[in-house]
Amino acid sequence: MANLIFYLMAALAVVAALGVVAARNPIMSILALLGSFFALAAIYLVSGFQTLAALQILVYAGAILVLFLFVIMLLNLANETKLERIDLAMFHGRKAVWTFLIAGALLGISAFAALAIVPAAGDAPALPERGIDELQPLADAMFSRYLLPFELVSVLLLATAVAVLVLAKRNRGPLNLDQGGEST
Amino acid sequence: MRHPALLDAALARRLGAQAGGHGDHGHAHGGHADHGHAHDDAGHSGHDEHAAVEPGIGGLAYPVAVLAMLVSFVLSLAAVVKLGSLGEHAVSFESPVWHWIDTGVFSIDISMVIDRLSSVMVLIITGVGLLIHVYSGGYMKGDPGYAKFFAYLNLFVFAMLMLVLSSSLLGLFVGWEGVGLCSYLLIGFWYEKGWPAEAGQKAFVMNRIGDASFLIGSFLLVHLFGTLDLSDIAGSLAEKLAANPGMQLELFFAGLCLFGGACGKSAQIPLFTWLPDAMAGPTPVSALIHAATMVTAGVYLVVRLNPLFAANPNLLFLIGTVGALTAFVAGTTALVQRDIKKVLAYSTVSQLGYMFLALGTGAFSSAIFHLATHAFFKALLFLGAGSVIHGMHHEQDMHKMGNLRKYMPQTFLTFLVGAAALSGLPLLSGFFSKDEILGHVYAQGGGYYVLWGIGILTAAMTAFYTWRMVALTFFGPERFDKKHFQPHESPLSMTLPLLLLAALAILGGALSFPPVFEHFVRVEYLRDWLAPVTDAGTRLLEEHAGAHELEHTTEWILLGLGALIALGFAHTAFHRFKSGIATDEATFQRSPLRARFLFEAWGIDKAYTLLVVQPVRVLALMIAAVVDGTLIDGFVNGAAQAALSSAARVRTMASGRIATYGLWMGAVTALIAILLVWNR
Amino acid sequence: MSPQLLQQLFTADALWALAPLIALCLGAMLVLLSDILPGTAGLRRPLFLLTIAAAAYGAVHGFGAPEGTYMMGSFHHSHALSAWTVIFLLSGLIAFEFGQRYYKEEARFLAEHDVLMLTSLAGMVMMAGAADLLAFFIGLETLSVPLYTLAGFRRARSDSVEAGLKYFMLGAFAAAMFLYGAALVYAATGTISIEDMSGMGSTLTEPLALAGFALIVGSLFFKISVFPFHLWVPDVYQGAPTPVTAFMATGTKAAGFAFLLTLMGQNLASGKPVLPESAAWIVGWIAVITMAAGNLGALVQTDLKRMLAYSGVAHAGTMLLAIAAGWHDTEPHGAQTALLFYMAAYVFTAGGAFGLLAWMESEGGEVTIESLKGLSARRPMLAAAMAVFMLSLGGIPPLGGFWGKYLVFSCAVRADMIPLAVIGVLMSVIALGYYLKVIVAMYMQPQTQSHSAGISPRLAAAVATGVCALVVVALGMLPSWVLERLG
Amino acid sequence: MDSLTLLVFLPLLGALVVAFTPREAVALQRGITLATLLAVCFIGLQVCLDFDGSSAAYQHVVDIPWFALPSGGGSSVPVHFRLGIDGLSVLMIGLTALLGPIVMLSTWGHITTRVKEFMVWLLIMQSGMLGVFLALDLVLFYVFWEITLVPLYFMLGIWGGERRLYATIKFFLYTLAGSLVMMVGVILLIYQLKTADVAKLTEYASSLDSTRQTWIFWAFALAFLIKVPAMPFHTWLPDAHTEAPTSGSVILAGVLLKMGTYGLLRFCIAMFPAAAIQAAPIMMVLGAAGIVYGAFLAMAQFDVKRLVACSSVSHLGYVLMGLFAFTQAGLRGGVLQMVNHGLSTGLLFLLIGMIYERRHTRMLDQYGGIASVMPLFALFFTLAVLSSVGLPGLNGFVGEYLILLGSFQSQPWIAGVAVTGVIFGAIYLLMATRKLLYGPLVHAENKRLSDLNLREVGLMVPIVVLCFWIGFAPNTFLSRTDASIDALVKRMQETRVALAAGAHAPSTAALPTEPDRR
Amino acid sequence: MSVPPSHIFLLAALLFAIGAAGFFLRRNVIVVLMCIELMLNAANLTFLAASRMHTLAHGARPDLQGPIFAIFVIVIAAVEAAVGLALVIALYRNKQTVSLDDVADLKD
Repeated sequence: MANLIFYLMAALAVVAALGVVAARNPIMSILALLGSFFALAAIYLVSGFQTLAALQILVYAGAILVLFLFVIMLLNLANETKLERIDLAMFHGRKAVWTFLIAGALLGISAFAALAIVPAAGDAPALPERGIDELQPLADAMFSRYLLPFELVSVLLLATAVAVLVLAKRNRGPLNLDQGGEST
Repeated sequence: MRHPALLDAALARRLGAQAGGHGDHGHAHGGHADHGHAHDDAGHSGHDEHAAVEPGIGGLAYPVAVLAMLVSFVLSLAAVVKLGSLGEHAVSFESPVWHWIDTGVFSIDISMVIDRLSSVMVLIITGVGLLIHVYSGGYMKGDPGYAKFFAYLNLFVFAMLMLVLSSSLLGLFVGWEGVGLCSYLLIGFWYEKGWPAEAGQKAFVMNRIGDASFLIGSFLLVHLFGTLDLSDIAGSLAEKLAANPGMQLELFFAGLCLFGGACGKSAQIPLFTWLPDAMAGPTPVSALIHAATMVTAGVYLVVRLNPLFAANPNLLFLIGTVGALTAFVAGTTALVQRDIKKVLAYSTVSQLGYMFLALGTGAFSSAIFHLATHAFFKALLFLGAGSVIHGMHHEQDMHKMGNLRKYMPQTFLTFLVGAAALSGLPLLSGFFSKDEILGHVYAQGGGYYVLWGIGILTAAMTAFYTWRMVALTFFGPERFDKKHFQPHESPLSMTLPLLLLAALAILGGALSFPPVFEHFVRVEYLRDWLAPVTDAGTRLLEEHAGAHELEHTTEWILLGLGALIALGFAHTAFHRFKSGIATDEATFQRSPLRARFLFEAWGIDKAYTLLVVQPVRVLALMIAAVVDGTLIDGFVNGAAQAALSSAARVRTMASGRIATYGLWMGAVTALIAILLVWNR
Repeated sequence: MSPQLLQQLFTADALWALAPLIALCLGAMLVLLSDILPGTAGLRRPLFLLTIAAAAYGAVHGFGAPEGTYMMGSFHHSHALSAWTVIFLLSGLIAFEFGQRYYKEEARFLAEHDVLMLTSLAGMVMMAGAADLLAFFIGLETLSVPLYTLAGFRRARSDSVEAGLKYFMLGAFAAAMFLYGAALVYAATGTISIEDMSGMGSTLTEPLALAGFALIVGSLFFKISVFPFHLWVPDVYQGAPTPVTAFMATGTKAAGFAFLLTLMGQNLASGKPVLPESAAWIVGWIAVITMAAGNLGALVQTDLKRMLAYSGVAHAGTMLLAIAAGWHDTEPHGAQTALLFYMAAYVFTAGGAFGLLAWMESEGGEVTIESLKGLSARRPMLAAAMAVFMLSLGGIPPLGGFWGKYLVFSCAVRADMIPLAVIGVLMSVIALGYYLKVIVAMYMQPQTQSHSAGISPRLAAAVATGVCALVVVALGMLPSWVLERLG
Repeated sequence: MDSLTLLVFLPLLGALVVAFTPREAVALQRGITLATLLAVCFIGLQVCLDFDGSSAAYQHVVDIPWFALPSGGGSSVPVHFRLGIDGLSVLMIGLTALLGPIVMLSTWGHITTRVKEFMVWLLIMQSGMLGVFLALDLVLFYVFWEITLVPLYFMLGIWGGERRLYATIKFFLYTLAGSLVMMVGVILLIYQLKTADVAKLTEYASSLDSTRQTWIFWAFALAFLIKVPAMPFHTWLPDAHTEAPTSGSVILAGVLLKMGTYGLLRFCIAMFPAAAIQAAPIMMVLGAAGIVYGAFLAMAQFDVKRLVACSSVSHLGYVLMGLFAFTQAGLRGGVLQMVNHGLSTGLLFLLIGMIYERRHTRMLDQYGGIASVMPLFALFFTLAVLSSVGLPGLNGFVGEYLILLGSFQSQPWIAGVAVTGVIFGAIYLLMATRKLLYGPLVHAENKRLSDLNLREVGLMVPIVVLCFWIGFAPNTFLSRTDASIDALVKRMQETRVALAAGAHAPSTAALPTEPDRR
Repeated sequence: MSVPPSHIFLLAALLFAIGAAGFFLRRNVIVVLMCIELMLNAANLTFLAASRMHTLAHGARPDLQGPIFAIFVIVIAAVEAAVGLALVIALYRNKQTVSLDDVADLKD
């Protein structure tokens, strides 16, 4: 059953990802991306990462994608289909050929590497019952072993706030765009 | 140029240009400027800018130079007297040694050595040199380069003495190149005219060709003997050769190379073409350098190293052949010259050929004998010619002279003596020295008979051209323009040396009479005097080929033949030309090609220009333009161009597009991954 | 968090090891505060300098602190790290000094500018000291995000924004590559600690790990800008504000190399490279091709900033050669020593050169070869300094750049990569081709444009220029100054 | 401070002082420069006079530790500031020191703009060149070697002729390319032998395996051949000379080119005798080819300066050939010819500069008959030419003769070809002399030319004196090189014996062994 | 779930490749940003798959490195999105476009 979910969700994730790339309208891309994220969240869940699955939905779907949407709305881009006139045309031509070659090469080498993994001997033992990423151990690790990156990320977030302020602030009067950047 | 008349006209123009353009303009710069222009059709007018300079301090040059020469001559005499008093066993004495170049293995030392050979040379150089210095005082008077001239002349004598006195081959070479330099400077003395400078350059370069060969010869000698000391080489050669017969070949090459040097300096085929051009210099220079002394340096060199040449009969025969051919070619050329100095120049080449012919038979002392007598009579003739030119206001074309005996009797008489000696009229110095040579050649037999034949022919021609010259110059109608000027006799400073030299030319034969004269009087001073020097070579020669003595009857016949030929051809020539230039014109009319061929010394000079000079020039331009400019530098600049063009190509990568940049990143990342996995 | 844990984490040594990082982060916040609190705006500059000084003090003190891994394996302190930190700080300081009075309409964001710069510096220190992939990644982002912003700092100018966007897009792409690579490496090795990986032997040559390393290396190549990951460099350098360019050209590159050295095992206890040995020749060839591409690219530029950008690419290639030699170098810390010296010289040289550009730009717009003509007559000292920088960049003794070049090629020779070394040195010939162009313009050609803008006296820039030039000369005359501290 | 350190740093100090004078104080700048160079000249000549030629050891050695280079296995190679003189360098020191003030004096005529800068570069140049010849540490040598590029670059580029930019960049890049390859050789050598001390390197270098020796040899040789410049690498030289100001040309011809031949001697030959023996035929062929080729190039020139520049290619071909003959005579000749070329070609460039300052053209067809209006000039020019063509009694002959003799002993056929240089040399130099000095004064401008003034004569007198001195008493100079060259020749012979004993016979079996008759 | 780890890796690789392809192909900045998010997700998936694999290999002892890394990645993804979108806004202000075709003024 879990396997079936995985493969289903995997297929969904791939199709949705293709949708992101191929969609004419950026809004459609966002929706496809959302689908992909949900599919991944499902896979996380069945793989034993419930915390991560939750974060995936909360942060990605809840914050990041909304931010994308917000900007598209703000700049009123949804109707500007002329920005990319013919989506299918971009799959022709030299650039497309190179794209497929190179992306294919990246895929090929990763796939080759992945398939070269020697599976652990014997039957796979069961995963921990409460999932791999239990919140408490995760938090413990975060505040001890990973304290330094954690602290630095806070500095980074501060810097991001400043950065967004510098970049997006309108010349006259404040533009309330910047809180989106800090909404993690 | 098909039509003979046309050809003749062209030729005459050419001759005129040559005679005029190459005119020896003597002292008369300012005073005869108009006349100078008449002959100066090449457009050289530069020299007329200078008025005759005030003597000033330059006026001191003459007395100082002559005094120096006088002291030098006296000292030479003293040295020779001392040498003579040393007796049979001590044949030389030497100055302190100067360690010149330390090569790390052996040291090249120089000292001044006077021995029997160099004593002869020294006397000729300082003696004849002194006379010519005296003469020059009159000849060069008023020339702006008066002081410079004497400086050069004294420098020349220094170098020449260095050449003959040096104990080392390299010291000799210092003098050798030194005289070359002075020759260069003096030929180009009137450089404003342009072509004298060219002639000087030609002389220097031709000499340099010989010198290059000389250098190789000296390397071979170092290789064979480990030293450059002349007496060491000459002294130890026979021993070394006996110990190691295998060195014969190397000796041959060493000798050949040194002979190559001698060819350059002594104007032998194939390097003789510079000497006629050297007549561009003032006439005293021609007399001293290009007749009496420098050009005989080659003869001196061969005699100095006589064992080296004697060690190889083939080499000797080669030298004899070159000498005979040179004598013949130059003799034929002298037959048709119109420029009086050119006649003498070719005659000099021809006589030098005789000397080499003598060397080729191993008759070293005969060569020196002819060298000495030739120094006397040829110096005399040149100075006489100088006097004529001087008197004719720098006219050198004999076709424009005639009957000068009326205007310059002293010159005429002395010139006559010189001519007689040169043509080998009996009992004059030239007669003895020339016949001694021919006798030796005849005595060798075999291939030498051919050389003897050539020698006899040349003797005939010598008599012919000499008396043609005399007749054209001093007899016949007056072909010069009397309205413009009056030929005049030269001052005493010029005629006095003429007289002294005439005496020498007459008496010079007494240095060495032929062996057959033993019946009357045994005079072989020179041969005996030189014996200590030439013995080594003679002995080697006898080892190879045995001694060649002529029977007395044969010798008498040869002497008689020589006298007969000289007299006969002298007579013919004199009679043909004493009435004017008709014979010359006839010659040029009858077969212009042949005349021209002879006139231009068998076209050898032209051939060199065509086959060597021009190709070298073209090659140089080709190398500079094609090889250097296009190939080598093209490669260098091409590298720069390649960098720029590949830079332009690299540039296209930076299209400014994010996607393209990303593509490159992805591509190379994938490539790295694939390569890593591949090479695992 | 228990007090025991805190005590365990923050020992005195650990605090000293982290001192520069802490100082920079605190400094960034204080500068931000000074912007917000009324009446403290004047404190901005002193605060910035104080922060740098404090961090530098920490770094210098770090030379005496024991080497080792702190924060439970996140951060590795070594003397080399102290040296790298000093280089970062110098890079920041030079960029800061040349940035004085550079900005005009953006002046109201100067505090933000300084905050971003300090944060970026913190990121660099973190990158250089990272002991695991996560710490490095966070450092990388802490470095990059402020830099993206700084590149686009002159937001009213489209070229600046384009530079920022370009840098950002490609940087994000590179970050994604890094992450995916890190994930693959983690998958293969089961650890993200570099120290742990270094002893793993054959595990590191599994395809998964190799693919991962390729991706990681690719992203690092982007940061240090080697072929063909360099294509953004000229565009971004050109568009970004010039002081920021100076910072990017020196600091960022240094940080990237510092981490590459870590991956080469130079800062690890085991001393063993993590990257697979088979990469040696690949990296070597990339290095050489980079030199070629950079130098050729620079050869045809007329805009001086773009030329220097390409030259920076070529220098990255040269430095990469030391990395490539790292596998077989018989000198254990050869690459580290060489690169530290190289960067030390390069910070002053390139920093000085870009700084001078910034100065000249503020007087008369874009600086091209054409506009440099006759400079030696107009501004002799400025021209002299520029000439010193150019010759040092070209590696002419007795200037600092020469010893850097010498040391790097020494690495290659020791590693028996002589063909690469020879090709590499010959690339310097092309390099001199365009460095000389600058000198030719300044000294040997008459002025062709009118320069009416006049001279803007900028004390900070003048002092910085002088100091940079003097240090470049001093480094050339007395390389022992630096070498002995590294040895 | 000891004299050698002073030699190197005094000019630098002078440069510093000049740099701080006000721009307009031209007289002051010239004065300081001249005083400095005179002092350097004095010290340099004093050092040469004090030199003991009977010892092959380095003399006046200065040794100050400088820094240490990491060199594998955690070890480090100390790099020292080490200076010293031996028989191979003593003459070059003398020449460099002597030419300094002469070059300075010559600048009066043609350096009128940006005098200060020129003086600074001139002084730095002097430092660098003396450093090259004095350095006994390989790294130090390399540093000085490259430093010398910069001053000349500026001297050419700022004060040069019309195509100066092309010439200057070509010069810089071309010679730099060689130097950089040498740098790899330097690194490799130091890494292999763990020392940068030239004396030790010379001692140990033969312990390297022969392939490695050969590679390092060629890495060094390439740089030196380009600098010399030997035949196929010569194209930068005529351009550089033609465009350089007189003083630049004099420095370039007088000293800078000798750095190449000196390098060949000190490093290629002395350090890698085995490789040198194997390379000798190639080098000698290059030398001989250079002699002939340079002469042909010179023959085709219309610009007298370019002609002399091409003649340098020819003359340095002699040096190259002589050095690689490995015979006593060849090496001595080579060392002496370096000085000779510096003197005679330096003199020629000075003279050409003087006439150029008066007439602003160097085209031969613009002259003719100058001897009439400038007799002093004609005298000096003729002397210079004669010295250059190797007239006995002047310096050129001694060098050329020794070289040809030495080369003949080792490679007769190559030497045989090279001897033709004696002819070609006469052809092009006399041609130039004739076109310049002789013939009619056809150009009106030339009629008003003024003869040399006292300064011009004075600055040439020392050179002329030396020309004669070397011509007549070369042993004064040769004796200073005795011991060093003896030692070198001995070493070459031992190496040759060892090579012959080895598995593969060296290709230069024709090299003779000289009987030691001293 | 008993899916072999390699299949999860394969899925991640596919997502990464698709993301990369989108990055190369698309010209709308915002879509390109989304493609980068896609790539980050691929990385995250790999981290988690690897964590799962190692957990299984260690006998069910959770390997937390993967999840922790993933969390940080999510944070960074947010940061990048914020900065990226801010740059998009700045771009739009300057050029009234979000097409990468118009972001190619700086070039050789």
